Amino acid sequence: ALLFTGCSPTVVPTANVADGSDNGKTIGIAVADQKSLFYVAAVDGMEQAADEAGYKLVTLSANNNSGQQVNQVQDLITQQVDVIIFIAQDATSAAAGVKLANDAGIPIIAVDQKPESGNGKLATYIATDSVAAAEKLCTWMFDQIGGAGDIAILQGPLGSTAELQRSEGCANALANYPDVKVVGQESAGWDETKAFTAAQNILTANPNLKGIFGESDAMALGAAKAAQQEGRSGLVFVGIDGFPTMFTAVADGLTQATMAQQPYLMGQMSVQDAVKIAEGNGSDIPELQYQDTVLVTSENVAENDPAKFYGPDFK
Amino acid sequence: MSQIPGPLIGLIVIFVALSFLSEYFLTPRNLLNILSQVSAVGVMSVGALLIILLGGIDLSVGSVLALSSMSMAAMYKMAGWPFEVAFLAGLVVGALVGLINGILTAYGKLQPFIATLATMSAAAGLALFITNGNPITGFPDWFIAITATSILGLPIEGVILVAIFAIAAFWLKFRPSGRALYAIGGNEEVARLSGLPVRRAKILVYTIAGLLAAIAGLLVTSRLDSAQPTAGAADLLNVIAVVVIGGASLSGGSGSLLGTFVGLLIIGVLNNGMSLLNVSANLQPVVIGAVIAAAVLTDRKSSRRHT
Amino acid sequence: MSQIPGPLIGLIVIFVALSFLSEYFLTPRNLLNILSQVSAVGVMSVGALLIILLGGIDLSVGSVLALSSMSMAAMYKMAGWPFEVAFLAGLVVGALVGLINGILTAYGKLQPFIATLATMSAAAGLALFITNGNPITGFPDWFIAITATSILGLPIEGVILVAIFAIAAFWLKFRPSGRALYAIGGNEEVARLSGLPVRRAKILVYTIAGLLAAIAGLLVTSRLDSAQPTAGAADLLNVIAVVVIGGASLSGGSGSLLGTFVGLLIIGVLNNGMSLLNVSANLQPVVIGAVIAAAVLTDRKSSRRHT
Amino acid sequence: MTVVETLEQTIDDGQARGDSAGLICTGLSKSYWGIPVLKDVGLTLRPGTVIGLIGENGAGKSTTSSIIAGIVEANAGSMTIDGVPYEPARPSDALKHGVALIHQEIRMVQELSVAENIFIGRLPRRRGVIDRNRINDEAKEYLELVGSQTDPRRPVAGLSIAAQQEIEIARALSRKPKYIIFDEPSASLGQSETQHVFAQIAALRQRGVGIVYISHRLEEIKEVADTIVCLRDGALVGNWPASEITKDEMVKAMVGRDFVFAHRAPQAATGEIALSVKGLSKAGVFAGIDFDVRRGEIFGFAGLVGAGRTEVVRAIAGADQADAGEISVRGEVVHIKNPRSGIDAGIAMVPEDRKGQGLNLDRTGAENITLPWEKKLSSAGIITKKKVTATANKLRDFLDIRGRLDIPVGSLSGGNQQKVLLAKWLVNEPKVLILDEPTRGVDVGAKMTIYETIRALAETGVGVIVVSSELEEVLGLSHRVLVMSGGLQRAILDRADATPEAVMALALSNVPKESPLESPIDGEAEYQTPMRTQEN
Ligand SMILES: Nc1ncnc2c1ncn2[C@@H]1O[C@H](COP(=O)(O)OP(=O)(O)OP(=O)(O)O)[C@@H](O)[C@H]1O
Ligand SMILES: Nc1ncnc2c1ncn2[C@@H]1O[C@H](COP(=O)(O)OP(=O)(O)OP(=O)(O)O)[C@@H](O)[C@H]1O
Ligand SMILES: [Mg+2]
Ligand SMILES: [Mg+2]
Repeated sequence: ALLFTGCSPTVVPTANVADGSDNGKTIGIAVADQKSLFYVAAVDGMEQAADEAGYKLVTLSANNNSGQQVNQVQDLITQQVDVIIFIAQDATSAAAGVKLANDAGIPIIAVDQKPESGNGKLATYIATDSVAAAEKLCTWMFDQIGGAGDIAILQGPLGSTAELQRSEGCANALANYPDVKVVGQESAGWDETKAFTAAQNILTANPNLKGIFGESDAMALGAAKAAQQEGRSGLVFVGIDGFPTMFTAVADGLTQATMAQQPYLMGQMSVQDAVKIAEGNGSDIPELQYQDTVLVTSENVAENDPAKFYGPDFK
Repeated sequence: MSQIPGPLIGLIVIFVALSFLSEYFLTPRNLLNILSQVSAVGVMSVGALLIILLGGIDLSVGSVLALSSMSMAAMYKMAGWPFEVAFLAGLVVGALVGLINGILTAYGKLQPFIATLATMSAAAGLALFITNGNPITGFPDWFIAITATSILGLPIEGVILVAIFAIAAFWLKFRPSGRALYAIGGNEEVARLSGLPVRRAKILVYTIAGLLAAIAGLLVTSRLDSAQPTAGAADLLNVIAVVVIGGASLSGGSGSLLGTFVGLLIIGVLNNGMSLLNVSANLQPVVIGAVIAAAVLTDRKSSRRHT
Repeated sequence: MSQIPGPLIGLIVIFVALSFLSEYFLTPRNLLNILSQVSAVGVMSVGALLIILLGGIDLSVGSVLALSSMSMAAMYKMAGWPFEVAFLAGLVVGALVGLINGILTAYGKLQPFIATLATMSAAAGLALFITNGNPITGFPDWFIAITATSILGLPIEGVILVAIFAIAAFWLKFRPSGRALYAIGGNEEVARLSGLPVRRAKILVYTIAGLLAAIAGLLVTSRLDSAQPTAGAADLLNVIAVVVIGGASLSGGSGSLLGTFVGLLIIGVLNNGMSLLNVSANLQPVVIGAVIAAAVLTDRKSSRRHT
Repeated sequence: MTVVETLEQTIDDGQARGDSAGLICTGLSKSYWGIPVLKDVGLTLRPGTVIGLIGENGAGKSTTSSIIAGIVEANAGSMTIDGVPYEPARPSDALKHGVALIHQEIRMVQELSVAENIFIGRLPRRRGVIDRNRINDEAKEYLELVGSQTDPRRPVAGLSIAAQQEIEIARALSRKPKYIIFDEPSASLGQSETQHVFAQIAALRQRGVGIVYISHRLEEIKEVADTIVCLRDGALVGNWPASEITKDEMVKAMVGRDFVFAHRAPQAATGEIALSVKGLSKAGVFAGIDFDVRRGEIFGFAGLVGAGRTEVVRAIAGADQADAGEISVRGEVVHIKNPRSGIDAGIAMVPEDRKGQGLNLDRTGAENITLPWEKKLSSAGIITKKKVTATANKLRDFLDIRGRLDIPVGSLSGGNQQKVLLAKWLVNEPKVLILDEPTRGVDVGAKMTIYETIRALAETGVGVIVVSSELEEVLGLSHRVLVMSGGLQRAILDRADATPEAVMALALSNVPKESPLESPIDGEAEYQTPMRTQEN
């Protein structure tokens, strides 16, 4: 909320900022996709901040295809944007995009994913620590079930960075709870319908299941609905994202917790930093800016406004 | 009919194997679950079979599912239409995309692959565009009840699925217009020379397939009380696979709904079984691949003519 | 040859329109970018055309890309093989999956759709299984340089792409074994009775397609300096679309590499152009869908025979 | 009276009568790619009469009938039925007006049953569902009319061409048309089937149906038609009462010059043995096939449709695999596993099914001709279009193929397609040439060319096998004739002994009880055996 209103003393008429006629400066955004709410919210935040600063945005979405994303960074460079904001589809392949921007002498800000390889230079890196978030959430869940019992994990698309990091975080938590047993693990590809089906089967095979960790809210919701339909109660369902729908579900007791990320804020921050860089005063931006995740449970759900996490467009 | 034995044997083998491997597999509850788990793909596969019989293909089916579900939700929640109207509008949207597919193939003379690729892309984009990627939730109770109720112990989704299969099978076997699909797919020239309305049949079948995709979309929406713009995207290959595993030939003119049902159960039972057995997620696709090849290899002889 | 005009006209129209709409489009830099952007899909589309000429289809191409890239990476980084050996092994893995496809279709008499669906699934699973889904990074410099270097101003990827198209086109036009593909796809029985080695041709072509997918995999790996188990999954439809937009008939026996190249450029130029014009991400698929349909509709007359 | 005088008189008659009864076409013209293939053709088909339409391959007979049946649109001309303008825009319009066409090329939906194929497009319903009993019963009646024993309930897939042709005719009859065009139905029928069709035509004519009968078998056309109409190069040459025109005159009208139509006795064949077949058998299909063919000999295969001749020669050429037996070519035992090894051993086969097995209709004539020989024709591994064209053109001249070889072969006339098919196997001179129904759908002129070619090839030392359902053809060409029935070799007759009567008697002889065939071919039981499309 701090950064919401924080900057830009100059008030620019919003009507003609969109085409950037004021200062002619453009920020290029290469984003992994525009289907996942996380990315949609981040871009929403960027648009809000760009509007405020009178900058033009060029947003390219790679449809979850790393190769395509490198093409799009290329296309942004072709258009001679002033700064690039890069939400990489994948951490290992992000280096290629960074390198292209470095070679072209265009500052690049990484959001969410940081290149794992190469020696590219980032202007700054803004992210949530997904591993830590998953670890925290799983720990909370294990405590809820009394530190022992059967659980299941619904994974994102196998091999996607978010899936790998969230699986890793939960595995870290598991290491501290030797009595918690993973009896079902399946990929439901972030998809609620598939999660419903997978959870149905896992519940059938495991009468003593105590909880399900959905690596996304949608999957946690799908799993909770499956349990509800099967008439199974007393299980713990947790997810990561912090979607408004999940807030409602937590409030209603359908699910128990979500780890809320702040993509809207991260989007705003990235553009604000980009503006600073474009205007030549980016030297004081820290190299690494981790954003907190917030554990939302039935206890604190009322105090948290979903719009804070995903922006005002989300209801 | 001659195509069935291979896959059917495959299904029986898988079925028996799973009964031994998992104590939960053969429980009535689980069997009913399988029925409702395959319902969306199953409903779409009926449309896909009809189109494949005609020698066509429909790539748009998953996107249509998403688009009609999102349209219904948007009309209800965003435009504030009465739900019943929005519900029908959702079905109409599905049928409409199907109609466009039909017109593009029958009158535009586009290869069905291209025509439905174009509508697939467009429908997927529109589904996302409506809410900029947001799901929509909060539907009337009776709508949610559709997938939460049982009739005589059978989940309604399952009843709808079986009913659609039965009606379509009846149409294909006993009604001249259904029979005509085999003629058109088998030899379009003969069909034309026999005075069959080839273009009308194509348009009809693509429209039916669109409508069925919309029905699948509404089932999914009802089950989760949530309309999602990316729902169905992963179903396309499954839908076509079900039909082809069921013995239909992609070159048209041969295939049956009984076969398709067997194909549907093979995929459904396999997925269910692997969940019950907690097969490693990375290995699941390997198992599926191997089982599909094996199930169909036993069918070698009858598929020989179509290769 | 007769299939080209429609798509070619479409390409020219798109090209001219984009030249007016974006000041950046017609820059040499951008045109070279397009060439390297389409290289992976382009390399795979050559294999896809060969298979489609035979009347087959290859769904496994994207998974093979991922599997061979992961195999190479695993042999280099995990098994500690010399990189050159791992590199070759990656290519061999791709060719091997292709060979399996060929054997399943030619000897197993499976419908190509089923056979390659099975290998697609299995290869995708294995690619994930190797590292439990983790990507592998850190390859030798010379390997990364493959996609970062230019020869006479042309990016190497582009040179490789054009070379593969040229070699394959030569084979199809001037070598008896290449020309045989048209005969086999046109009428397999006639080809067999004419003494053409139908099965050998199938096996050869599926193997080539596997090898080309592996080459595409290595290009992608080099470009990203990262081997990813899910790479290529999204390319399947693009690859087939390129071939079909280029005028090939999915029923086999007709199509050309020149047409495929035009199809490739249509998709490549469209994607590039929409990036340059900043079209909203969710509307892009709608535009792509509409443009594909329009580009191919102009080709109505020649496609008529294949519908 | 000369032919031309008769012609003028009949035309005058028609005009003078000014009668509008029947199907009357005037001034029909059609061109493809700017080349006229039909020029100002008029035809008057009165109810209860049979017009025999003759003409060389490519003369425009099928084009004329396609126009009448609404499949092809004429560029000019008009048609009337009983004085009312008749302008069929599509086949169903023609059917509605009572005009049915039996196609030259058989077109069936393989997956549907025989009865469904007959009634497709107008399947009758009872209480909303297809009345299967009715279509099966009615189909059976129509099939019996044409002498077919085929079970109406079985799928068409797997039926022989002859059986399919019968279904095609039954389908046309079942529409109870007022006008029927038979486009070379006898080309794929045997003698007894043809007789059934003739009987049917007679009955139809009695009932006042107007019939156009197209055929290259001039004797039979004289037998069945009231009037003979001849087309040449797309134009009407003349029309004559069938009783007043001789076969020679017909030939002359077709080809435009005097033409001698007679088989000359072949030269004696005393060469070494070209092909020797010993104890060839295939379970359930044929057994005990034993014969030699000498170099320079023309060896005929006679028998009824379904006798298994095609199966035997396919096995020799490697198209199918026999279970037992030994084949040697010029004294050397060869192992033939597939068509390629047959070709390599010097055995070439012109298959009976031109469309399904012989030619790739979408490719050009030249490409079809060189298909099996591309490796041979290439230099340094490269084959050029020039080479292909040159090779094809040489054979075009040799066989007198009329029509372009650089367009899809499917748009050539049937007879010319047959010549292209023959040309394909003459690019490289074979040691043994097998011809299965070599003149199916071929006009007299072309037939003579083909016969001459066969003899010439034999005289250069090729061993030739001719399988034909036209008795006159086998007997006229061959030195010796092997007669088959029920999958068994009945006898090998010398030319002198091979009278039509003797051959027919053997062909009709029954399979003995102790048949070596595991399951005798009795129409129904063994339909699936010859899997024509299977690979080996
Ligand atoms: N679709 C087409 N395209 C181009 N030319 C065609 C087409 N159909 C027919 N022709 C040409 O028209 C001419 C007349 O053909 P048609 O089939 O009418 O001959 P026909 O008298 O029936 O010969 P046949 O006895 O061999 O059946 C031939 O030269 C043929 O090549
Ligand atoms: N009356 C019939 N109805 C249906 N199918 C038949 C009939 N007679 C034979 N057949 C099928 O056709 C096969 C014989 O093939 P085919 O008719 O080609 O033999 P053929 O002796 O070469 O005769 P032809 O060359 O005259 O066609 C038999 O094995 C049988 O399966
Ligand atoms: Mg003809
Ligand atoms: Mg025969």
